[in-house]
Amino acid sequence: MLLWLIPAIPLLGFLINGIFGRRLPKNLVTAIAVGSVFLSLGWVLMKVLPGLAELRGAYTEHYFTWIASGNLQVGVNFTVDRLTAVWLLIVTGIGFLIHVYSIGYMAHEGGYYRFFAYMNLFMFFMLVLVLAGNYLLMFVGWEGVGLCSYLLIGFYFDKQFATNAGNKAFIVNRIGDFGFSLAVFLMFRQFGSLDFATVFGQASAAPEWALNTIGLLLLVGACGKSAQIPLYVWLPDAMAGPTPVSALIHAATMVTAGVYMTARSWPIYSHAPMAMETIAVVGIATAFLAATIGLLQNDIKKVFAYSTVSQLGYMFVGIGCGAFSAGVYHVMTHAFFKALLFLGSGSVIHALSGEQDLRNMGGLRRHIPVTFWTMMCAAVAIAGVPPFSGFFSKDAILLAAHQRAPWIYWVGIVTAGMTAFYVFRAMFLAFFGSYRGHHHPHESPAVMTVPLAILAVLSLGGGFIPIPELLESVFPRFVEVHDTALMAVSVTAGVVGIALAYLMYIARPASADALAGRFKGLYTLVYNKYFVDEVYDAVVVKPVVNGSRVVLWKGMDAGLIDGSVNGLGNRVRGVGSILRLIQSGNIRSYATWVLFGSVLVIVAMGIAGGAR
Amino acid sequence: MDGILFLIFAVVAVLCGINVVVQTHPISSAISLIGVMGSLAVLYLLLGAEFLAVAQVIVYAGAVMVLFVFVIMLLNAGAEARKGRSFMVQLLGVPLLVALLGLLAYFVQRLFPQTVLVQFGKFTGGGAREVGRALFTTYLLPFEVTSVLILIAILGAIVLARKELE
Amino acid sequence: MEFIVISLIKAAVVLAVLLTTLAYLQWVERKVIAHIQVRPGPYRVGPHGLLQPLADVIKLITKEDLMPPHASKLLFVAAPFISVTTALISISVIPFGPAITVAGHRTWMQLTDLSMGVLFVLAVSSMGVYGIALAGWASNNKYALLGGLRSSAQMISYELPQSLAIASPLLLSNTLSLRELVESQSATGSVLSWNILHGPFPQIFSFVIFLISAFAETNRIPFDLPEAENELVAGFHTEYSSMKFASFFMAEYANMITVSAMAVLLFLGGWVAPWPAAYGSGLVPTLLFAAAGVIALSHGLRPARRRDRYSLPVFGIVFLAIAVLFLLPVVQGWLLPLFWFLAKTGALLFTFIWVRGTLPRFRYDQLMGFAWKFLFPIAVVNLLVTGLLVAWFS
Amino acid sequence: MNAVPLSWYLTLSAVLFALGVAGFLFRRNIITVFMSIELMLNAVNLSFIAFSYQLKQVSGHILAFFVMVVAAAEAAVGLAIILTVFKNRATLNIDDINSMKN
Repeated sequence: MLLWLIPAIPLLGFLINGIFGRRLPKNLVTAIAVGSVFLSLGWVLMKVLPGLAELRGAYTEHYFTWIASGNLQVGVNFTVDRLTAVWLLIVTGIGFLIHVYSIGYMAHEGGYYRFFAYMNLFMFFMLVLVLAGNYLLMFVGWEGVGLCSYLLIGFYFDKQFATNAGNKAFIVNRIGDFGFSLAVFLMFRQFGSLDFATVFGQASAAPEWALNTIGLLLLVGACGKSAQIPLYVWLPDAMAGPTPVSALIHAATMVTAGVYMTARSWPIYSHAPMAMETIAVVGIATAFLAATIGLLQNDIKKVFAYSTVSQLGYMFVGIGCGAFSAGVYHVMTHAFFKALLFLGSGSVIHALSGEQDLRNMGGLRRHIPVTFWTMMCAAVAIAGVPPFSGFFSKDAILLAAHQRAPWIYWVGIVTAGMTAFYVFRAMFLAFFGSYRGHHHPHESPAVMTVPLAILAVLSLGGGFIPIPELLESVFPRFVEVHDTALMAVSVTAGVVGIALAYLMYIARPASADALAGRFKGLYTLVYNKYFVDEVYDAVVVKPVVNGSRVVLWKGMDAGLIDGSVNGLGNRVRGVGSILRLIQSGNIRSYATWVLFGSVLVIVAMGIAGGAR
Repeated sequence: MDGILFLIFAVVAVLCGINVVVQTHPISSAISLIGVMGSLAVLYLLLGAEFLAVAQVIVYAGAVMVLFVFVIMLLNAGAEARKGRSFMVQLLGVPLLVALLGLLAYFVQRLFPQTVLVQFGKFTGGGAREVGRALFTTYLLPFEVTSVLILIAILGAIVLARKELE
Repeated sequence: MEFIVISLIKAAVVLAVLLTTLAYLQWVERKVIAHIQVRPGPYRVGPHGLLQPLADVIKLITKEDLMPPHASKLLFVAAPFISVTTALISISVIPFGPAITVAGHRTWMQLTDLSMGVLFVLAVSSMGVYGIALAGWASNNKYALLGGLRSSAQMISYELPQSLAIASPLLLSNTLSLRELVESQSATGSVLSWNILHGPFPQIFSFVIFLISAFAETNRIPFDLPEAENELVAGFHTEYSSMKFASFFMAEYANMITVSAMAVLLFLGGWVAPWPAAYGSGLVPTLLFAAAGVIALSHGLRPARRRDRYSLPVFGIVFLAIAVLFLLPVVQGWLLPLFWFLAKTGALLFTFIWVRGTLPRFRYDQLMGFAWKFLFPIAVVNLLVTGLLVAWFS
Repeated sequence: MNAVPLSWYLTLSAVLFALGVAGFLFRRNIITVFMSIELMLNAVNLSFIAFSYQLKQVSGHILAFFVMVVAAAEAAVGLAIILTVFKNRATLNIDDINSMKN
């Protein structure tokens, strides 16, 4: 099927734009960047999609052996099964829409070619990650998307906060990657191979402690990439990048890589109950915590960023409860509505010439109707209003959670209510009431609104794409009990959230501030994101920095090492003044040493039996 | 006939080689080096390496050494000054050199008995056809890599030469 | 033994003919240039100045042989030697005609055939640059040095397009031996199987490139920068006189002959007639010489000068005799190929002289730019296209 | 005197190599030093071709060919470097060129 073409075309686009982009006309840069992603999408639609019905197992293409060292054999293999296919469609499809959108969004930004080159590079790495047939190749894509994320967060590198955010994302991800690489090492030790097929084939026979350890280490990696507790702190800051980046990388695709990786590793997890449990707990904790923070954010992108973290938590709940297909299902619907929310907020920001604070918006409904209506579609989808996409996937996860542990279900329900509340709070603050800003809002060009409209349709109707049925052959069977009462509870939670938002921000706008005044302590705590960044700073960053400075630098380096070295050095200096003659800077002396060495080598070879 | 030719050109090569080392003026060294290369080309012919013999003359004597002569003329390099000294070289140079030559000669005599004789015409695998075939089949990748190397060398030379113009 | 004797005889014949040709080529050049400039040219020494070369030789031999002070003596003497030797050596592999049988001995009209003939000529000609460079260096004269520098840069530069231009017809003929090169072009016995017109890709471009580079390699106008008299007095041979000076001159003409012969062998089918003998190509020399004889005779009847009354009829009769000679079946077998080879080479030599009488000199930076930025890329593309087409059709 | 032992060729190669080394060690002119390197390369080429004769294989020729190509590239770059050094320091004496900085 020539699978390698799928990532290779964006790579080509990256190379052309990256190398020559500065000199190429803007239209050509656009054509190359968007065209390459379109070709990729086309290839997926033409080659992968039609065969999906027959594709029961995995289809693998081997290109060449990358590493052959001892019994470590790593090939460059691309594999497609139904899980991969779903991901390919999400990545290329959403990616294409966001590329199109970026044409309009980035039209007046400097570094146009650089942006698209990075975006294409990201597409390449993301597709490698998804197509990889072994963990090491997946790790290549994994690191690559991390790199692109770093580059794109720091896209406005002349702004201090953007570069700081980029660094933060990169460093936090390093912790996760460390876990991932440890997992890969352990896997090789345990199974002697890194190929999915081999590893999964032997997983059931492996000892449980090993599987648990591997699973937990993989989870550390997934936590880094998919912004779960405790490594979620980078994602909200990552909003410093351009909005299409937030939509593509930090909502729709890259951050779900952790979900993909854990879902892909289901044969390991299904024999590692402890790791599964941890995933579920981490997921629900993240979902709840991020949702509470999202309630009080004033930056429109920050609201959606915390929403993303929260929704990712849901996906992990799905995985952790054994409902892999539900998790994947939610990845897809989330990709639709969250990409739409981000692109829509980008359109709002674009309309207001860079304004991101919800307090300076309001009444935009009349100024930018297309954005408003499309974002409304996403909002109802994320709030879980039936029959829109978010309802189906979220419900599948919550039902699975109820089966596993009812408390997770109830926390999930509360989170769902909060989700509905903060999304509609943002919508109401931005689009209703009277305009509180100073700019003149203008609707975005068609190149931006058309992708919005397509995503709106997908958000509304995406729930009818039969992902769980499609993935039945991939994952172990998970029997879901359709409980209408539970379903009703979750719908009610959503509606209550919407209603509360309406009450507080439209019906009685003053009530929100009053409420904040009454619970001042709690408000401050949540408004400042539980001071997690500050705590991390105090507990991790400061000690490391200070420890490095005091213990390693002043103590070890300056005191112990320098001291001993200086003492020794003084002794050595006497000897060195003789030996320094060797390092005379005179080439002919050096040559003499070379000659001396070669004579020695010949003598040694003669002694060692070279002379037979 | 073979032996006489070998002796003539071996002697020429060694004499020219000595001349390369003892002449103080670089252009005399260069001319002597051309002499070495020319006699080596004849020895290549005796060993059945027709193509290499011609390539030796075209590439080494005809291109590389012309470049040397050109640079010597361009810089108007005179006879070298007898200044600067290296303790190492004076102390160890000659003994090491003698040791190297002695060891090499000893091992050659030891490892290659006198029975392997070189006769002109015994080995005919060194024509353009054979070399070309090997170059473009078995050694295709190294060949292509070398072409990249040459390209880089050209670029390097241009960059270096351009810098001095400014 | 027989081989050695025959080889010696052949070498002697070739050397004698070649040296005479060298001397008379200069006479021809002076005559042609003169006629281009509407002058009579050498006229006084012998009929139509035919003995002028002889006089020149005597003059050069008897001139004082100067040695500039502080010159590097050995190299100063060696340089013209190197020049003339490398120029003459290449003749040894050039075939003038097919195998012939003389007195029962069958031999080729060629001193020796190397399986690497083409590369051999390239190798030897690439050594020729040393003569000029060393002459410039050893003279201890700044003009000479500049001339030597210029010529080494120029010859190295033009060697590249020339080699590439040579490579393309080799792809068509699939051999490096000069003899087989001609045989590969004699398939139909007509002009269509010459490499210059031969499919799949006629080598017209590489012929032109070869010819242009040949002008530069032999330091001829319009590329005679190494001896540009209004800039460098006389360039690399400023300090040379007498026979050493003559050696450089001989080298230049010998190089011209070699290069023309190479062009004929590579592109113009060597000694092969332009169309088959069945259609009367064998009569061409007879007709040509007969026409020349008749013209000379008719001019002799109405002489413009007094001495022409005797010289022109003699020429006419000689020409007619040669015309008859070409009709003799005994000698036709080796005389006809020889005629065609010499005629083609002569035509190219005439082009050299013609260009000298017509074109002005290049400026130095233009000269180098022309080689690197125009000729070299075209030669590369030509080689690529040829290679692709040859691979496609084989 | 119709044939000589192969070891003679190798000995010649060793002698030439040693001469190259001697040139490298005892000459002070940077161009001569460079030429000594070329001499060593030539000596090694002779060995390659001699081995090729002994083994009746063409691979030694290929190696020698590559050595030539690399030597040509090296000469181009090396001489350009020598030109630059001369422009910057006005000396060709290798003993004077003993620091990386000006």
